[in-house]
Amino acid sequence: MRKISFAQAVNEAIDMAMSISDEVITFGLGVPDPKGVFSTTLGLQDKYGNERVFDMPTSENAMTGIGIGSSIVGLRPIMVHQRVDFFLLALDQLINNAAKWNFMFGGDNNIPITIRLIVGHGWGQGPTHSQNLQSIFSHIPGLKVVMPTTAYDAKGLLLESIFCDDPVLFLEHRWLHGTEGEVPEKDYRIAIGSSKVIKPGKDITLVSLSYMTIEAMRAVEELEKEDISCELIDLRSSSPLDWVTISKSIKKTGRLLVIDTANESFSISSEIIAKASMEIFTSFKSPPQRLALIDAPSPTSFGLTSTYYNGAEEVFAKVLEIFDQPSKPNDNLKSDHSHDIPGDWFKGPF
Amino acid sequence: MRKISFAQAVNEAIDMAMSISDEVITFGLGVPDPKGVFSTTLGLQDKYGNERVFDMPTSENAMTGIGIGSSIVGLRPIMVHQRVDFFLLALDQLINNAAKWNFMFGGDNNIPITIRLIVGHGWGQGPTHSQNLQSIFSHIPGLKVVMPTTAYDAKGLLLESIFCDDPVLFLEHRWLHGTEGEVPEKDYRIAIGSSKVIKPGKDITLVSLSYMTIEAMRAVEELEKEDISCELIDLRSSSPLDWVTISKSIKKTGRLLVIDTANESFSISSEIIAKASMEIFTSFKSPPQRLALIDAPSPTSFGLTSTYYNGAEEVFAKVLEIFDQPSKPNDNLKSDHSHDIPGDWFKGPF
Amino acid sequence: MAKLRKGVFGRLNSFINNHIIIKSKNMSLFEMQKRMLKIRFVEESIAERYSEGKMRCPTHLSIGQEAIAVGVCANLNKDDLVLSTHRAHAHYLAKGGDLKKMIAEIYGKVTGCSKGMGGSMHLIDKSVGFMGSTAIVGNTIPVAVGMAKGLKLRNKDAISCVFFGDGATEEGVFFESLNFAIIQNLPVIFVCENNLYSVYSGLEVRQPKGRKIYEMARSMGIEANHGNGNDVVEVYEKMLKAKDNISKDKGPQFLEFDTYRWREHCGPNYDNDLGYRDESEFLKWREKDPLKNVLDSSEFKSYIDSLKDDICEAHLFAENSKYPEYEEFLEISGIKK
Amino acid sequence: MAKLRKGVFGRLNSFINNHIIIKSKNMSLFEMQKRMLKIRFVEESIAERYSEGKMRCPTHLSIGQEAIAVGVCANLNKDDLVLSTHRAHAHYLAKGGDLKKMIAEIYGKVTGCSKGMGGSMHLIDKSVGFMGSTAIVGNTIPVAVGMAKGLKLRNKDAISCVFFGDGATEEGVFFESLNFAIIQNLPVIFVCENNLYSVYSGLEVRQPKGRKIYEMARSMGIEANHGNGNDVVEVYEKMLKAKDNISKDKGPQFLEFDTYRWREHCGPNYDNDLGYRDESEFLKWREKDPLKNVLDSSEFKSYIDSLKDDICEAHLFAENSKYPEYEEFLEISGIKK
Ligand SMILES: Cc1ncc(C[n+]2csc(CCOP(=O)(O)OP(=O)(O)O)c2C)c(N)n1
Ligand SMILES: Cc1ncc(C[n+]2csc(CCOP(=O)(O)OP(=O)(O)O)c2C)c(N)n1
Ligand SMILES: [Mg+2]
Ligand SMILES: [Mg+2]
Repeated sequence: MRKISFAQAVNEAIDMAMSISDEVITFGLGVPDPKGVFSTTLGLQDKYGNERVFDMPTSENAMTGIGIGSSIVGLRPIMVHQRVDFFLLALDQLINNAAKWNFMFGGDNNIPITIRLIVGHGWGQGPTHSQNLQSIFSHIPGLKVVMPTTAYDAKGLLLESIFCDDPVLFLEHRWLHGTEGEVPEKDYRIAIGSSKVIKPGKDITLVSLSYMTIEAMRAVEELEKEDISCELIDLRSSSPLDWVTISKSIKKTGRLLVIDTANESFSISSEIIAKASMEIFTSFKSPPQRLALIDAPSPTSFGLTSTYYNGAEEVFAKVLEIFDQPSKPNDNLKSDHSHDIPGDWFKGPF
Repeated sequence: MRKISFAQAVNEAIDMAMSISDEVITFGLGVPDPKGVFSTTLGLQDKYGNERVFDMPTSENAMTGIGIGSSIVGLRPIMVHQRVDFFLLALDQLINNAAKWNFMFGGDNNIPITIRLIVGHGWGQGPTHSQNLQSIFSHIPGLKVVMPTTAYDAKGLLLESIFCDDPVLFLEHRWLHGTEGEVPEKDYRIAIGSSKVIKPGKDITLVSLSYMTIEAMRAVEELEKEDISCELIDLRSSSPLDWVTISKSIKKTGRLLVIDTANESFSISSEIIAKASMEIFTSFKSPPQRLALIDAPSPTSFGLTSTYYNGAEEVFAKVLEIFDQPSKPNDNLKSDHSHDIPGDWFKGPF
Repeated sequence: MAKLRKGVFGRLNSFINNHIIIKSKNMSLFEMQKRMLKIRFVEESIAERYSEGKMRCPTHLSIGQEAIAVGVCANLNKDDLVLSTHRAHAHYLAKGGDLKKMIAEIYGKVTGCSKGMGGSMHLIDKSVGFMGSTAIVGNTIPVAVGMAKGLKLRNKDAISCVFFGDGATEEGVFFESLNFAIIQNLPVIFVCENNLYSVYSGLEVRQPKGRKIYEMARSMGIEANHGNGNDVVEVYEKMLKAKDNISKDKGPQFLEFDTYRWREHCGPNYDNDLGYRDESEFLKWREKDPLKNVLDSSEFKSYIDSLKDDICEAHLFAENSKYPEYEEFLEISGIKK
Repeated sequence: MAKLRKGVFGRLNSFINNHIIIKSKNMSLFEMQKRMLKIRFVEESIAERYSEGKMRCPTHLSIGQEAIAVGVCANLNKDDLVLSTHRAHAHYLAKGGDLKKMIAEIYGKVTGCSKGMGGSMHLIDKSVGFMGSTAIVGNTIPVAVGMAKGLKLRNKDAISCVFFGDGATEEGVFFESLNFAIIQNLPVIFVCENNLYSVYSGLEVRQPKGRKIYEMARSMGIEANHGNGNDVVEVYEKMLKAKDNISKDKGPQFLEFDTYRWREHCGPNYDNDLGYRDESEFLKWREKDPLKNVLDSSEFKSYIDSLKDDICEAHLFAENSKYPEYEEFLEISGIKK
């Protein structure tokens, strides 16, 4: 099948949605500019005009409310922010309005807005350009939270999000934009709230999300060689959680490692581990574990980020630890490029 | 000892802090008005003047930044919001600035701001006037999150918060303001990050917070009569978590129920249960459990809030369930006033 | 866009045909006065019964501020869209919202306009274009701009209109919203009800001395006007002009009206005894009652009588209605499908 | 407050005594030109070496915009406080920030002004009153107002000053901050560097046609002025006036200066090929180079030579410095005490 990049898949999903329905509009800082939000919005303004595809002032809060208002009169807005961190300005509109509008007016008042939030990583993005805030969004009733890993999922989930009647936060990890995968040209949808078993296994369940799933896949291969068979589940959405798939897997394997891109405390990993402990406690052969960031802001210095961030090596080591096996280095997991970039093609600054 | 209300204890703590140090200022909507934020700020402007005690425009975001700026030049601002929900407008200043300032400038740049956030409850406050957002704040490195239950703790913890060099979110449940307790007149401090064993017990650990601790206390008494000895821990702060006290208790009792005022998923309860499961898994005699709000916005109607909110009866029932005992009604736990008010003295509207 | 909109007279005619106001000016005034009376008596009935403890939600009355709601909405068609704030009763009724459903909502009943999920601060009646009110100061302002964006994009011959208080103009989102409405030339009218207070805080602690809100708005690039908010004819005319401007493609419009809230910020009582404002100030404004000479005019006697019946009936309806079932709540909140 | 502040001449004298500018006007211009040269050459050195891949953080250069930073800061004492944005190098250097520490910060080294925790967008040098810069558009504006509040409350004879771009004036917090500064009459100067762009977005998609930012600010109730941001003398004089106004108790001040960014929004290159702005526009502005006639004037030759040495040394210092230890990171972030 045809291979395209994650960024192209996002672009294709928006393009398709806009051609399917003239209710779809898309806006955000830089949407029609020459870079097109890491290529994800290139060409759209030319095709659909500047009433449906437009740039915006740096007014994150009002623009979110404007998206909400447009959806009240029947549009399906897609808003985008180049960093999730900027969106903190808009949490009143998100949490007090978008998440609650349908509820507080007694139903039949859906807000079908999709908010694309890009999660930064590396190259000294630092404390306010690389936060991972999925847990905050997931805690709020009324919001859906989607985090695709593959180009295939990006397209199917984005189409689903756009045509979903609830507000959806669609988090794209910056390091995924350049990854490629098989993506059908046709329209297809992937249900929000369905995770995906990327690799079946029998000894331990790994629940991972977004970019960390890429790292986990590499680790899982090497673990296979150590005779540890991992079942790797790509979460795909944290709200709603696909509890059926996760619990079924844990019941089978008896072990759990949750891998998150965020600070560890009060994170997605907390909820998954808590839920598993409350509901299927006796399935566990060993205590559930997590691999996430320590509770510190993301550092800027190249000298710190390699230790701060987790990768395939850390996943590998953590799983060995769970099986009480001595740690051992694994050369196959070493990266062939600097730890703070997605690949050698990346020359900064974003 | 002298008994005063929780609201008076808060007032006394601010008053004392302002008289100890002229670095302390306090502001917020209605701070100097005749109601004085549920009496907590009455008299302060008369005593300390309108440069140190002042009202503000409805500009939550800038005013938070202004608090931050004032603390950079050596002040210790105390800001207050009549509802935590309004503070969602200020999360950029809170999360991108206050939480990170000291870190992102390499240390030695503390932001000693205290932000008092009142959590609404009942009397039809509804979806945007009674949210419980402690888990969101707790997820962010660099913030401290305090939630006192008693008048005694309110004073000691608020004094500690004001003179603490980090940003502190101080959440006051509206239903606690009228409760009374013994409060020394002197200056005393309670460390942030220390929870309190309110009642020792041996069969199960109850970790509870804020207003729910009041309800839990009533349940615990009745459970005693059922021969279930509960150890009740009042959390007092969720960030940092007092893991020493909590884990010690679970190791002793082998059972855990976490009681939270918030929506259950991705909540404080998730983190406590996850941490316990990861670290002291084998201590559990039965799966850990939680009692929190379902994942729906707070309803407005009197006809819904009684079921939506938990109280002593639900704590009682949940503990019986954990011990596999049949549920039974308990008349002593029935409230002597409407379920949606803290007491008969309350006539609305806030 | 201009070519798609009917001229102001076309719109006024269709408006007259909708029987909202009658042809001659006097008659239209008469109709507006009836609407103000309706609001006044409804609000009084809530104030009177609030202490019974059956309306259990924060409730902000509009007594004293009726003229703005009525004068503005008298210029709006059903398909023009309105949003409002915590103090929404007048706007809801002036736009034609269902009385029974509003009262039932305040009682928390399933027959309420928001099925009891929202209470007094969350009113909606989409059948007449009243699109909602919220409890967070300022946060419907951008939503109204977004509705205007949608209307314009879909070439709808309708406008969006949002009410808010003087306090809301201190929120950053107010400026952000105006800015975008101007950039995209959207059909939205911003109506600021300046009642001098935000809760118990006077303007002097919230805004610079001498600030004219409408002039500040104008300097952002929007056409702005100002008037006596207690004179329904003046409000009507300024709103007519503003709507006319939109149809002439002059872009979004801003209106500020001076007025005064009579009772406490939230709740049924008077609160001048608190001392945050002078009794004399209150008395001065009560003199400027928008319903002066109307309340006790014999012309309205029979209307008032029937109004009182309607209001009693609405309260009865509300009291006799059921609370929402918990199951229904779970469905609406999306927990059960 | 007025009585506590020294008159402008007093302040100017102490300023002159601090040797930041020299007594005669020409000399002060000379000093300012040197400062502009310093910024230009430092920025050029970063641009030149960025592709080596050793400065690994988002970096926004100030080339073309040097005059505003210098003309403004020439009026500030060490104890006057400055905050800035993502594009902070010029402000940091103009306020007297340590060059080596800045370069080391961009290299992510522990010898950097923020110990490598912040990078190019998070500079600080409190010893000279440069209080920080942040990466979120607009979010230091209220912080500067808060600093002014503190200075006023503690009767400090100093002011607070914040730089921001045209884009930042679209954030609600900008308006909220101005409003409060005016209400409380705080000693703060807002300096808007209008370079026509926010990333690749021109003003036309972000602000109404004909908008004058300084006039909009003025209508909020603040004294506001406007000038050519590429003329350091004009900037200097307008800032002098603004500072004078504060000492005369005329309240907070607003200054808007027109300027132009030469290179790409973020990073070391030129980007006119992208097509978001016209090459001709760029050329027009390059003609207005704030360093015109300075760069190749023989007067500055020896200064430039020593400058180049300093800059080389700074890069060397940075390259030879260590990255922060992970332990140190854990301590600063409060994980380990
Ligand atoms: C963001 C936010 N801040 C504070 C409040 C508390 N509050 C409720 S109503 C109100 C007064 C607002 O004043 P104004 O906008 O003038 O409306 P008025 O009540 O005078 O009609 C305030 C501050 C709120 N609801 N939302
Ligand atoms: C709140 C927020 N929104 C968006 C961004 C992305 N961003 C970084 S710099 C910038 C340009 C801002 O323009 P302006 O304020 O004019 O400053 P300039 O870059 O022109 O100096 C933007 C939009 C951000 N950092 N913060
Ligand atoms: Mg008001
Ligand atoms: Mg700019």
